[in-house]
Amino acid sequence: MKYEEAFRELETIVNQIEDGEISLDELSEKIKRASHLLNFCKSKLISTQQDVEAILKDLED
Amino acid sequence: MKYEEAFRELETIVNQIEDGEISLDELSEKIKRASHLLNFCKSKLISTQQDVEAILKDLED
Amino acid sequence: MKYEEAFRELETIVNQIEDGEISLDELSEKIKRASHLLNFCKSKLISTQQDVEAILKDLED
Amino acid sequence: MKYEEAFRELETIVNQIEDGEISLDELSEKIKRASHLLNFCKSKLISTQQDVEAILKDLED
Amino acid sequence: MKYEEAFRELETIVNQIEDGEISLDELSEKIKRASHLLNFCKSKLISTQQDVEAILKDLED
Amino acid sequence: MKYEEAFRELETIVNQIEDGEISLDELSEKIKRASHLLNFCKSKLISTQQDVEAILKDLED
Amino acid sequence: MTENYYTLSQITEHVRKLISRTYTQEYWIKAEIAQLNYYPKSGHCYPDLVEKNETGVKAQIRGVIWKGSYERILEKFRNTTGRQLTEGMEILFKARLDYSSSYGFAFHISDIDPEFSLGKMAAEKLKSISRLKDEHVFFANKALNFPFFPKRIAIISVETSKGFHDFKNIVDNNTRGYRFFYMLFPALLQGDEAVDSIAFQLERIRKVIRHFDLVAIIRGGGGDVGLNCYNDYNLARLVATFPIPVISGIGHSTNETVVEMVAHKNAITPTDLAYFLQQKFDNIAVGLDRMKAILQSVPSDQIADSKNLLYKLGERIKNRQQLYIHHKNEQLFNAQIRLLKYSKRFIPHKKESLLSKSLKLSQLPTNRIARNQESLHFLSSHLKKSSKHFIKSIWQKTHHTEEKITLLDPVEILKKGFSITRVNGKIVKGIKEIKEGDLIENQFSDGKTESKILKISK
Repeated sequence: MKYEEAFRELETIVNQIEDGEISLDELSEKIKRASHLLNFCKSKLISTQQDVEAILKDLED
Repeated sequence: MKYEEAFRELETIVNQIEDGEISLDELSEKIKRASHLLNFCKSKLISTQQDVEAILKDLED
Repeated sequence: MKYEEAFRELETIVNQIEDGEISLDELSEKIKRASHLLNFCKSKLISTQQDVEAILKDLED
Repeated sequence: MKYEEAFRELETIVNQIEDGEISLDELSEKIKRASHLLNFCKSKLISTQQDVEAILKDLED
Repeated sequence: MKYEEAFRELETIVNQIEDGEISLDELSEKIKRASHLLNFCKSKLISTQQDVEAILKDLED
Repeated sequence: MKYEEAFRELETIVNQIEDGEISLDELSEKIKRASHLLNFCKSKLISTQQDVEAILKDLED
Repeated sequence: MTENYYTLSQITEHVRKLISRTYTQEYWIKAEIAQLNYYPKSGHCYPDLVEKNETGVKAQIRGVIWKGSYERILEKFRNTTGRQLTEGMEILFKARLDYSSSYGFAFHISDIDPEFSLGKMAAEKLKSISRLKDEHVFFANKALNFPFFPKRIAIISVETSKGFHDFKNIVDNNTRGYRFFYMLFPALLQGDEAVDSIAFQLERIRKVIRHFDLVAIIRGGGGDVGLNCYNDYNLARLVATFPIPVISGIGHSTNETVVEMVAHKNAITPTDLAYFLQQKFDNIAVGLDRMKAILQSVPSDQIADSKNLLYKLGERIKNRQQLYIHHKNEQLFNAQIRLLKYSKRFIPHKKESLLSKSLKLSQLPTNRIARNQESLHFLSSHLKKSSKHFIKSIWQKTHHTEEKITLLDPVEILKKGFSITRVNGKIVKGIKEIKEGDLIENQFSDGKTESKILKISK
């Protein structure tokens, strides 16, 4: 999965919850999903950040 | 590749990053590319400078 | 080649460089050409000068 | 060639040289021509002067 | 030719020479002509003088 | 020729001569004529040639 | 038969006495002399005196002038008027009326007033002048051109007259040798007969007029008597209208006569007339001499001037050709100087512009490369900054989302003391959905409970 897709799905879930469109019964399920997506994004972000920093470091030389 | 093209592409990438027009998924790739272009331009400049200096040195004699 | 053509071409190149109309990629080529033209003009000037001086010397006597 | 034509041509050449209206390529040729015209005019002037003096000498008798 | 015509032609030539209206090429020819006219006028004057003197001599008797 | 005509013609010629109106070419011819007229006029002043017989005859008619 | 009668002598005697008693003195009387009746032998004169009007004789009476009176009266009359007593003349005379038995009435004239006749003559003269003027002939002869060469002269004179003699003397013996041609047309020159005589000769001259240049009327030595003929209208008219000029030389001391007035010229005396003509010749001779002098000098001068002009022209040719050639030489020299000057300048000038190009060429590329390096460096640093910023902003978004999820998680809500009530597994959102005695399930953050509804209150 791509970061952008993940982040968009995450945003969609947050919006649905905020708007009260989700029943209490589904809620915990959604939250679980969101939590999973968030973790995915974070790890993606971290790895990207590491890559970029490495490249930019080379650049300065 | 020509210096001018490389420079223009480099400029484009910098602008895209600045304007947030690219996705995180592309970022490292883009920066890699930018780094490559930068190095290309640098070396091109140096070689041109050397050439020119050589020519002009002949001229002055 | 004629002196005037050479000089005009030289002038054109100098103007182009001055106005930034030349890409870096062409630069060394153009300068090589300009250098060539410059040398051509110089030698032409010198040989003409010799001719002229010879003729004028006859005249002055 | 007539004196007046020669003189006019000479003057034209001198004016062209003065005004920088001729190319370097033509210069030595032009000066050679001018030199030739000058000599032609001189000798014509001298011979005319001699003729005229001879005629006028007859007149005084 | 008449004296008056000859004299006028002579005058014209002198004026032309004076005003620089004749070319050097014509000069010796013109002066030859002038010399001829001058001699013509002189002899005409002398013969007229003789005629006039003869007539006036008759008158006094 | 009538006396007055002769005198007037003489006067005309003399005036022309006096005013320098006569060209040198005409001069001797004019003076010849003037001389003739002058002699004619002078002789008329001291001559007597009148035909009395003719008058007497006319008177009788 | 009538017995009472007188003898003729008785009557005439009576008349004579009457007259002599009545006309005791002399009177001044005006009358015309009809006939002079002068008798040279006796020396007496018996003029018939008349007064005329338009129709004829109005009155007539005889006059008597005795010899002694006549001579005295006539001398005085002639001296004053220059005239004889003539028939037709009106006079003012002093007379006594006399009656003689044998001769009848007569005026014994003792005096004649010459002043009266003089006035009469003057009046007649004025009349002639005004008439000639009225007829536009008074100036006719004067208007003629005087002959340029008055050589042929028709002379009206008398062979024996002193005037004619004087004239001839001057004209024939002039020192300059002029020759005039003249012909005498003899005529009476004074007295009343002169009018016809002169007129006759003028007519003769008219016949041969082509032979003559002018007419001269010459009279001399006759004194001032008998000149009234020259005031005669007819004679004056003839002279005025004569086709060639008439000159008068009548020679008198009295006033100018009408003939003299209308003549082309009045020379006064014959001598003057001769000199006048001679003067005309003189003028011509002087003119001829002057012209001869001009002829002798001017053409020679003209020739001399022409020679001089010619000489000057020759000199000018010599000088001008020298100037001309000198000028050409100068032109050539100038051209040469300029050729040298500008030819020498030409190449250094070209070198200069070449040098300026060369200078530019050595500077411009270095500048250019330096500029490129700068912009490359700028881009590089920009790239770093933007990349870091990019990642940072994504981190921010992620953190924000994480916070939201945390807040929305129900577990977190339950932890704060809330619980979820269910009836038959269904979440209860209000008390309407339950009734007393229902079995409900309560879920807490850390477990579940089951309980029964005892009472519902609102």
